[in-house]
Amino acid sequence: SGGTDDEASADSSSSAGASEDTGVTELKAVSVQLQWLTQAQFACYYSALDQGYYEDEGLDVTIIPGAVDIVPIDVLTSGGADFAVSWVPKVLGSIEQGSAVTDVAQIFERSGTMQVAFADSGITSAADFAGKNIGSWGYGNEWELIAGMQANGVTLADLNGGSTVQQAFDMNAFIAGDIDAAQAMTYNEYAQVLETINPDTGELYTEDDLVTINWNDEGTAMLQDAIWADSDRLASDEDYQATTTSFIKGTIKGCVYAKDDPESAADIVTAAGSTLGTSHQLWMANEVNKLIFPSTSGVGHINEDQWDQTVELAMTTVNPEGSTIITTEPPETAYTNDYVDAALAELTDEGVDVYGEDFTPIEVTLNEGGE
Amino acid sequence: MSEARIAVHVDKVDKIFTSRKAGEVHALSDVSLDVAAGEFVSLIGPSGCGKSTLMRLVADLDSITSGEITVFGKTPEQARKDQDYGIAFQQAGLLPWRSVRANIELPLEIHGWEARDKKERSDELLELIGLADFADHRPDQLSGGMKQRVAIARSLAERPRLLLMDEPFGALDEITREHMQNELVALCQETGAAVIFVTHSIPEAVFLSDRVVVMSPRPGRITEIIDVKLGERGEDLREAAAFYDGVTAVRTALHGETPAGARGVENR
Amino acid sequence: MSEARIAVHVDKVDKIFTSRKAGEVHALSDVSLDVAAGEFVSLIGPSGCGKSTLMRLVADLDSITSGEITVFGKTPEQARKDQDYGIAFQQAGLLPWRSVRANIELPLEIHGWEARDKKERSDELLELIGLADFADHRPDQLSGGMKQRVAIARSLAERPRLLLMDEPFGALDEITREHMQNELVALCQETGAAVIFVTHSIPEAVFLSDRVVVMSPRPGRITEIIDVKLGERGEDLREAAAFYDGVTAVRTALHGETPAGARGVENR
Amino acid sequence: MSKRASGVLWGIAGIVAALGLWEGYKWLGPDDGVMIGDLIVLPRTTDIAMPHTWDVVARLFEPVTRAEGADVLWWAVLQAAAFSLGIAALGWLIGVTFGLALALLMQRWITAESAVLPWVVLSQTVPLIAIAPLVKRWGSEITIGSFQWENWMSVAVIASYLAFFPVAVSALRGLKSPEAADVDLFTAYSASWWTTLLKLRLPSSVPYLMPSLRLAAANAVVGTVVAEVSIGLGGGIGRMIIEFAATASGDPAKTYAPILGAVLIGLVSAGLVALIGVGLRRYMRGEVPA
Amino acid sequence: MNAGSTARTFLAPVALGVLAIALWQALVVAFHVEPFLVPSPFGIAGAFTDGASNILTASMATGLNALIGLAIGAVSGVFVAIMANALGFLDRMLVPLVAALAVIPIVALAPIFYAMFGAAAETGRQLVAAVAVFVPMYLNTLHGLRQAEPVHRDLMRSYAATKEQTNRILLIPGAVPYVLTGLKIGSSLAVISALIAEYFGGPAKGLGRAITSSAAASNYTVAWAYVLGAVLLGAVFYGVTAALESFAHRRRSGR
Ligand SMILES: Nc1ncnc2c1ncn2[C@@H]1O[C@H](COP(=O)(O)OP(=O)(O)OP(=O)(O)O)[C@@H](O)[C@H]1O
Ligand SMILES: Nc1ncnc2c1ncn2[C@@H]1O[C@H](COP(=O)(O)OP(=O)(O)OP(=O)(O)O)[C@@H](O)[C@H]1O
Ligand SMILES: [Mg+2]
Ligand SMILES: [Mg+2]
Repeated sequence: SGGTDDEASADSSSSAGASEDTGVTELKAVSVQLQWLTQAQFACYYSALDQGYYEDEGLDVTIIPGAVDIVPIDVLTSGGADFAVSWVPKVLGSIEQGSAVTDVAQIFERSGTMQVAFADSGITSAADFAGKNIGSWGYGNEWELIAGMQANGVTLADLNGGSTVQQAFDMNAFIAGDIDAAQAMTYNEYAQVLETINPDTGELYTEDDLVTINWNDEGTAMLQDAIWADSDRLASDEDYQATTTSFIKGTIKGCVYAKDDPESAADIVTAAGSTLGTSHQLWMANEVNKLIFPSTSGVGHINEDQWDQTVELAMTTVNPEGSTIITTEPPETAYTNDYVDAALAELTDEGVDVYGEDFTPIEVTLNEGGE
Repeated sequence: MSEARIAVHVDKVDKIFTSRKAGEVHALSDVSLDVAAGEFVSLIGPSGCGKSTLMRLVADLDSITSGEITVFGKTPEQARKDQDYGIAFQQAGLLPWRSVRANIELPLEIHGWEARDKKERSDELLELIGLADFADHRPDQLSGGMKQRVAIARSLAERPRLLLMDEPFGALDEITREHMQNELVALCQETGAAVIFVTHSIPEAVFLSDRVVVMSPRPGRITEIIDVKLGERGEDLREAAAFYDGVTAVRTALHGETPAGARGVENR
Repeated sequence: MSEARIAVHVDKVDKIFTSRKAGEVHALSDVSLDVAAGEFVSLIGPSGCGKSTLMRLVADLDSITSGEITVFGKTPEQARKDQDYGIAFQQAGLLPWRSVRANIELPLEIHGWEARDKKERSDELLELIGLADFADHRPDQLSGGMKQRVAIARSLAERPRLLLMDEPFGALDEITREHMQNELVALCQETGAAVIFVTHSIPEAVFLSDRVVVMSPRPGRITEIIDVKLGERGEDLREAAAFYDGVTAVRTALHGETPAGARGVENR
Repeated sequence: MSKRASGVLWGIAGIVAALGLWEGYKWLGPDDGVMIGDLIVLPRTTDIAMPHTWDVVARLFEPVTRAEGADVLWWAVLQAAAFSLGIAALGWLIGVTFGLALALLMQRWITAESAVLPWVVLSQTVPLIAIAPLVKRWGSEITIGSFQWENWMSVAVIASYLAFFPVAVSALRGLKSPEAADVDLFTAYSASWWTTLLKLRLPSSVPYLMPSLRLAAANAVVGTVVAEVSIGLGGGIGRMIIEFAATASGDPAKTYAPILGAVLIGLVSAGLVALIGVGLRRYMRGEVPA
Repeated sequence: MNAGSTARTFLAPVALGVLAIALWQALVVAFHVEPFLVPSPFGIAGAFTDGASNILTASMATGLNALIGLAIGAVSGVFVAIMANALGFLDRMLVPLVAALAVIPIVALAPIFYAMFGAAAETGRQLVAAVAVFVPMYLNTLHGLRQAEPVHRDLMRSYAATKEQTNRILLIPGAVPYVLTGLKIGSSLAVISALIAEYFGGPAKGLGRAITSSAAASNYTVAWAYVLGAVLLGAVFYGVTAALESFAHRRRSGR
């Protein structure tokens, strides 16, 4: 019971039966390792699964949620999954350690990471971080923050206590004032703050109470959620190449579905086993849409300038141990647009709008506790 | 006997234990006994006859069910608080983390003696028991007999007028035991304390006592009190005829037989 | 003595323990002793003189350093494997989770007796020790004397021709102890087994034995072997002159004094 | 009043007193806690740091989320608790078996004891949150025929890693606990090692074993929850703790629900072990703490 | 025999360790095992020496928290046990609370403590370690306080000693070996707890953070070097407390 809602998968027996009737070839089993728990951050994948887009592509997809200590790239390279969803700077580190993986689709074009502070804290930019308590999650999620600080001439040693403060899975430390500027995803932790009662007013906190430092604006944004594939298999296995294109295609369709109907996407994710509150889930779906749409060159296409910026930051950002994320340029195989472009082409042929130029986010009202 | 000359006065004492397992145990029934100042009285009897119980009642380690006990004319509780008695048990009961000297000084420490006085008294006692060289040893470095000597020194520390001893030599081997008996006799003569001495050994009771109180169990009661009065105790006494007579008398009382005339003769 | 009539033959045995703490301990030195079939031999001596060690060597619970031991003409190991002896220790050593009957049946169970035979034999033994009514009780419901009787029944279970007993009555009170001695005498007469009996009590050794082996420590050696031969044992014997003579003889041997003529007289 | 009944009453009194202390301090204590310099020495009393006890209870009877058909919270917690308990039980079983086997090995060969025991002790200094992902990864390498290593198996293995230790150490002590005279008796009977084990050593080790089995159960529960968090197994208490953390600020009472669930399975597992103790009562003579 | 047993206590575990490491290294080399599965012991040793100063810094951070937690847990455990022993009702009131405390996983406790005592301070970690230490400390001390022999209790009563004197002279010294056993059990728990608590808050220093950030970059050899640091730290804690314990037992052996 509990173990099965863990991994979302289309009902393979019924689809197998259906394929016999229609004479379509059997569905191909494919698994994807996410980097965190089931939530609307991954609405593209869950929507695609729920709407049968993967099935349409001949895939029987299993979505494996992540957890605290799960490194998706390692799951991918150890054969535990066919694809992995992870942030680019983290993976660059793994690649330098010898992981042979390739970014085959850059689902998020924008970074969702920011640093949030209270309006009355006096913090308006990373330059103000010196002497303050600055929160971070670690696990490789801290690179944009460190890069942003570096760009503003602030080192880790300048922070209060000489290091960042380990942030837990909640925003209590920020609200209690232990952390002056906390790391927050636009789609998650930021909302958590807005779902909390401000004791001064007795109402929920509002965006006016907060200051945000967005790395997209600061120029230290790095690429986030991307689909990674196994480089060796891509090089040798034609079947895998085809699967890659199909998987990307289905996923992009899922993204488009979530863009058009965020309410439904949020419900799908909740049905897949997320226990996040309803308004929070919807907020997340909406914010994630903003990271994808409108898309400059089609959802998933890796823009070279963004990639280069990420790599450059990775080579110059100094970690607490005094070394940079990577010391040498990643290999050629680190990313390719071959598969995503093929998928985009097919989608365009099918009349799917992969740019979403007309995208307008909805207004989401957050309730206390995200209810 | 006048009040002043009576150390312990036990009058029609009953003691009933109520325990969860065994229900009611009638440990002592209608026990009366007077111990004069300076007198040495042994309690003997089979296991469970209430010897320890009687001694513990006198020491106020348990409370009586009915009857009366006075110790030097006071209640046992008052006597305990006034430290009128010294006590020693079958296990020496030394605190293993304290040196020999610190063990002997324990009661003095609890009763707030000055450091100098403590030291002086423990020096005296260490001399008395012949363990002056072992003052700084720990109990586990001592033999069983040495430990028991320390326990006795401890019981004498405050110069009590009454000594209560519950099988103090029970755990020793026969030879050490006889040696300790000799020492105890000497000590008692020196201090002039009254002694209530619990034992299982007939020769021991006879050798040490002025009177031997023989008890029987279920319910515990006194069946006979035998006057021994052997006079001067010495090593020779143990092989003396009077001693064997005492032994025989106590054995007979213990076995609950009426001493027959014929047997008395055969006995010699 | 002919081979067949000798139960235990100990010849110039030395035993040296090497332990981390104490270094080398010369526990037995040049010990020789023969025990005839059906003979009752006690070992007595101060603590640490090697009584238990000697008994354990015979039982093959330790191995000798030099010399030779045979049990019914075999090596001790063979005798142990053949179950030629029964053994009992100071603590009754009953397994607390087994009933009285199951404790008695333990050796039979280990040696694979049939259920019926086991039951039959344990019935016999329970009868013998007078505890038939307690067959289903657990050891902690028994008194010390009863426990020791069970232990003795267990040692007799396989009808051994040799009984090894290490202070089996050491933990009992004097009266129970005398009672158990009487029972043991009766049992031995019934079974005709040879017995090696370790004790600290002079009267016990004298009362029970055909011969009393007196030992001295550092290093453990036999200093004297005293023939007792009191004839028929009974309650009266304990108060008989011959008994007291035996006691005096053993005491004198133990204390290492040359018995003076004058003292022998005084003794009577 | 029976001793047991009075024990239960005092226990309830203890819980009530603790709750009273909580509420009393929350009422009297300052919002920012009691500080010495910059150091908070007594906790903050805000609703986020210390929600009212009754809010925590009341929250249990509200649905998990406002989504259609969401379970009421206590039911969701109960289901998660049952799931984790099942894994913990398996981990306990593996751990106890392994611990016993190790203890037997060490009792049998003194050299094995010298060689293994230090490593057994050292094994418990490995932070399990670091090994959890490894176990999962090793497990994912395992496929034998149709058998596929599942994540919950990794969690059970990690639980057993914490559970085996007290059992191994206490069982060894228990196996060595029979008195020398008892062992001599068996030698005198020329009983084999097995016979001595079955009839003497194992029964004697029960008083040592029982407390360690209880400790192993508590460890297995802790191990299960931590491993669930670490490798992200869904369905249990561990996952619920992280999921609910997302609403820790807005809905602080909710975060306490899985903690109550963890305590519940801990107590239930202790109770189950106590049942084993009832079966072995004949071998119990006082307990020897692990 | 003397030399033999010494050899056994010291050489046997070392021999087993060397054997295991050699086998491990051989397997890793022979089968080309990827470091993310199992790094080679030589690789770990290399990373350990390369990063020695970083590992030392991280160990100091974690170790200090563990030490403070150990001290708080030990003192409070002993104190509460003494109170519970003196006041029978307190003991019985604490039964369910201690049972609950024993089974609350650190992952659940840590966030609460950070909310209560501030997430930017080390206090939360120290308290998590303290709670982990408290339970064995309390149970062992209580057990130790109850080990006083009846003869000693009788003796104190015969001296009309006060409760305070009985505690100070008899019960507490008698419980010392048990207290130290509790401390030994608690010592490695303190290290592990302080380390795991790093996952949930507090300054981003220490072994826990280092392990995760290395692992997140698939740098397992380094991650394992930090795990080795954690093991050594735990071993130091255990070794010191075990030595204390055996010293106390040796002083106390035999009565
Ligand atoms: N605290 C107690 N609770 C219940 N029963 C007790 C208690 N103390 C002693 N008894 C019982 O009272 C009776 C007398 O016991 P006591 O210890 O005085 O005997 P004793 O003569 O000293 O025996 P022993 O020679 O074995 O020391 C026994 O039946 C014993 O079981
Ligand atoms: N296993 C052993 N290792 C080292 N020394 C031992 C061992 N067993 C006995 N000894 C030593 O051998 C000597 C004889 O011991 P043994 O137990 O035979 O004496 P005993 O006469 O039975 O004494 P007791 O009357 O106290 O039982 C003692 O000095 C003892 O310390
Ligand atoms: Mg008594
Ligand atoms: Mg002996």
